[in-house]
Amino acid sequence: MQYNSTELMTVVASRILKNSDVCFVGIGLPSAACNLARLTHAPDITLIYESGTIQTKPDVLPLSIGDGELCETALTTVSVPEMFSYWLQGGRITVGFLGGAQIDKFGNINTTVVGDYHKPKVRLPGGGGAPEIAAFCHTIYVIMKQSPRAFVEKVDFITSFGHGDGPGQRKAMGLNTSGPSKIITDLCIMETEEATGEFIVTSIHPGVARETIQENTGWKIRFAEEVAITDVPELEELEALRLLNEKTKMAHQG
Amino acid sequence: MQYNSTELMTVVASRILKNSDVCFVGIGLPSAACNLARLTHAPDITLIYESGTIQTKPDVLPLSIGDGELCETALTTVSVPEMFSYWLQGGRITVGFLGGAQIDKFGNINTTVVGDYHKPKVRLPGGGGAPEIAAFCHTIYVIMKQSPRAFVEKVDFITSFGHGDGPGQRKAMGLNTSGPSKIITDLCIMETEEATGEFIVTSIHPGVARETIQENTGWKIRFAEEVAITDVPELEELEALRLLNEKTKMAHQG
Amino acid sequence: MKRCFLIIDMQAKIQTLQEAIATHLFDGATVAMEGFTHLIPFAAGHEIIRQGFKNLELVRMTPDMIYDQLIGAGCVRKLRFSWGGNPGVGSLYRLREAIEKGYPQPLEVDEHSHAAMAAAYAAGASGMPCAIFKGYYGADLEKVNPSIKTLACPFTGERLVAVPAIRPDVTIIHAQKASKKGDVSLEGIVGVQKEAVLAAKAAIVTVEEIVDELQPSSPNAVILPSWTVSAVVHVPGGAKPSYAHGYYSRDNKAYMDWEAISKDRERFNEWLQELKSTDYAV
Amino acid sequence: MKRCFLIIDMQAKIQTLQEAIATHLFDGATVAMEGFTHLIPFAAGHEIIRQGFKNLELVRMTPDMIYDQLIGAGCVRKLRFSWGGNPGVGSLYRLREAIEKGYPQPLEVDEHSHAAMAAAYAAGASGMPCAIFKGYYGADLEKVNPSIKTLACPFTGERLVAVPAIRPDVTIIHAQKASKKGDVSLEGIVGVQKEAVLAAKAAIVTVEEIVDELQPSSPNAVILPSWTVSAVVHVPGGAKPSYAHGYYSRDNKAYMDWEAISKDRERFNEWLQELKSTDYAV
Repeated sequence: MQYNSTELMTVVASRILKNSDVCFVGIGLPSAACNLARLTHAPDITLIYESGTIQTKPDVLPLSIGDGELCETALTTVSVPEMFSYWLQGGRITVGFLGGAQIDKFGNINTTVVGDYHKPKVRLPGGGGAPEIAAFCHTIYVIMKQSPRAFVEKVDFITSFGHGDGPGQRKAMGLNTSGPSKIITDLCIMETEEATGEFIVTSIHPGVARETIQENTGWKIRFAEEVAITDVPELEELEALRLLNEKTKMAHQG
Repeated sequence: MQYNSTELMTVVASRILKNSDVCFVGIGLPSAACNLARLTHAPDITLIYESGTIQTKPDVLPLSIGDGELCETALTTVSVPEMFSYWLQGGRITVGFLGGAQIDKFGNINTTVVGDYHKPKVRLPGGGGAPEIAAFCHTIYVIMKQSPRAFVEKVDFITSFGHGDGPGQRKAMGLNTSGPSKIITDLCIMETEEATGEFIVTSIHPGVARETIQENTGWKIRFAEEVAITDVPELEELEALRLLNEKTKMAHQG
Repeated sequence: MKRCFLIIDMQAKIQTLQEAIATHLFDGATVAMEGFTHLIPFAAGHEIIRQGFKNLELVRMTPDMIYDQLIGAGCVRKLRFSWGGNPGVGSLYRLREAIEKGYPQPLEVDEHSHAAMAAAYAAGASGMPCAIFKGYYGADLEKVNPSIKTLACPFTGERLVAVPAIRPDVTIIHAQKASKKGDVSLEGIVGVQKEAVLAAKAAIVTVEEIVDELQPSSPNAVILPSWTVSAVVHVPGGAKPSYAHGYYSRDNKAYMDWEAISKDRERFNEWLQELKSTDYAV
Repeated sequence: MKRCFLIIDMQAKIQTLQEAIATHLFDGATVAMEGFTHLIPFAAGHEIIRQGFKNLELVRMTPDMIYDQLIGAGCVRKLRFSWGGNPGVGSLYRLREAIEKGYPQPLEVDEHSHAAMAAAYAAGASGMPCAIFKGYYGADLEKVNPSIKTLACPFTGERLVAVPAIRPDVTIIHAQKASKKGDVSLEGIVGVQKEAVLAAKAAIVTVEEIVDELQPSSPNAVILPSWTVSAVVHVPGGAKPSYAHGYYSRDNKAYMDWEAISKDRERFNEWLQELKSTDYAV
């Protein structure tokens, strides 16, 4: 069955989620991946959106982080201050998803500005929950389309901290969480190498050449000793995803 | 109509409450006084109990600060952390009531220990909400039976701060609230004298001699230049109070 | 503590939208209009534009379309915020043009994270001068914003972060219901609205419905008593194109359509002229 | 942050009261049993006495009859609290004898105000090392308790107060309902129970009813998801003689009768023998 690269990224991301995970879900691909996991192999996964909805089971994907569907299908909805204090800072969330305009090889992410902060070339939306999501979720998965403009040697601005410029920096700051541990792109999966804190390629999507990955990465990318070939999306996964996207599209046009 | 000294204290305390007051209500006489005010001249007075019940209208007086009656008749019930942060510390409460085992002429109150803190002769219940009630309510009224053991030159322990040992100390601490401004006893009403920060007698209950007040006060009590005679409880007030007490007694024995 | 003496006099008055905005807003005021995608007070924001207030310091976790409109209309001097985009759609171009090009006037930015903003509202509601929390580990925002400071836990030495409490001159929210007496109830995604109201010197609440008596579904429902609110205004549909749980859904199309209007100064100005020439319509 | 890795494994198991107490308590544990006059977990407290745990560090804002019983039974080494009395009645004589006379064993006291305790629970739930608030102005507690410290607001210089966060080894609460899956709902006077559970390494919840599905009366009802709770125990009447909103009322007479039992070592010991010789009864 044919699939496009967005579908592939979403399916790959959904597979790494466990039934016991408590996910802090962002809008867009993370939301699709989390809900796909819930509709396939992880029916009891707990999804939390920063608007305060806990254990939500939306039928369609929300356009925004606080759509009514999220609250109506949630076990409970708490205030935003409570969400960030008791739930996120309190260490209750196992998985956070992040994306951004730029990411570097240590998983530092920029969603704030391109150029100088005080005289930005492009003003991006800003961090929102990201600085503390990156700090307090037990682990972080990143979903981003790969390009040399996005995967850069050094981000213009560290909106959310990954591994700084090497291993051990998180611990030195008093953080016991793992930080970004996987990046899922349209070309491959990267994972943190423990010794260096750098992201290296551990799985290549079917039909993608190593050169293509390098061409779309702004730093000299390294490959793990054993690199897997990513499993292609299964029929059941694609059908569930497409149904979800279809329902979503209809709801949003409504 | 005959009345006893507890009834007199309760009626006198109820009269100083305004319809627009937001009261942080303690159990016992303050609770009786606040609800009597609500049932007589201040029907819209807002009563808040530290258990989290806001704008409550109990039919019987609660035995404890968190009885079901309080919640069932409240506009809303919030958590205890919210009560102390948003409502009390946030400066929303106009009147707080305090009582205690000891009070001195500057309105400092002891409800913690008699004797040394670390080797107490008598261990009292402790401060509960009092330290912050004394700090953040816009004004404080005290209701206590007068005796030389209770009205002392110096309290063994300052559970809640009044005026320290003279005027201006509250302001120096960064407090803009008035602190204890009236003491209602079974013998008289005392009010803070601005120049000295001391409590002086401003109204004497009918039939009470000045000597009796001095005999029941552990410091050399002073009288205002013009001392009023406290108005006796009116029939309507006494009837409302007795009905409330009667209903309460029946409910608590139930 | 100055505020406590203000608060004594707070008692909800039922007013028209025009009156409420005219009474409580002023040029240069710090204004928070909250709503975390839900219950966004659009009608009130439009009335601010119509009445032409200037140099406002706006505060909001997620400035979205309504703040883009206020900024584009030239009402805003400064923005304290944590995420400024059109959620699920893209950029807020009026916001970007103000920051990137100083059009229609330069926009000073006081930028935080969501965690910091939420804590700062709670601190404001609690009468605290600042919010203290854990955050910003290694994030550059701390380097560029002097209003983010660190301190040490006096027991463990652990690094903590402080930001100033939010204390708006005026907070504006939209809620589902108010009673005739002025008690307000909110339900669903309640965001930081309670905190924003309790942190403010004056609070305006627009509502879908004014009822004789609130009948909360639960003793622990989110209620703002009348003595925490300055003005209650009956504005059915006042949150459109956002939504009101139990009343109407989010108009996602309006958010998607905003992209093209916001992107183009001329189209925005047409939109602005039309807004100014009409009263609020539901 | 050690705790986050504990929390991953938290998932409510439905257990008997005996199992739940035996699994999670241990000698010397820091235990919080909360309930602000409402929903006090009496049955669980009695089971702790029956199982004979020793040297517990109890935490509670308002230690009342149940803590008097645990102290009198010799289970307790230390108490962190803010108000220790029989509310509306008088003294807790077992508590007083432990402090005043070291009987049946000395009781170390870590005393705070309600505001401090409430903030310390919220800090524990929030993963903070300490709670920071405004309080204790001129109060002597600050002089006698070294775990109360002051610090300055980094922006205004205003004096703030800090106390260590509460992080119980075990929190025990009583609630109205749980679902079979282990989600818990509380209603009415909710006190600091949510905070106490979220601050703890393990949490036991006794409930009036176990239902197929929770059907909260409001989207904003107070709910503790199953993955924040270690054990759910079906104990109808488990809060008696306190009350459970919607189930039964407070037995005020039992509180008044406790005065005479608590006052007299012999009568207390008779009460204790009887408790130990019976299973919990409703």
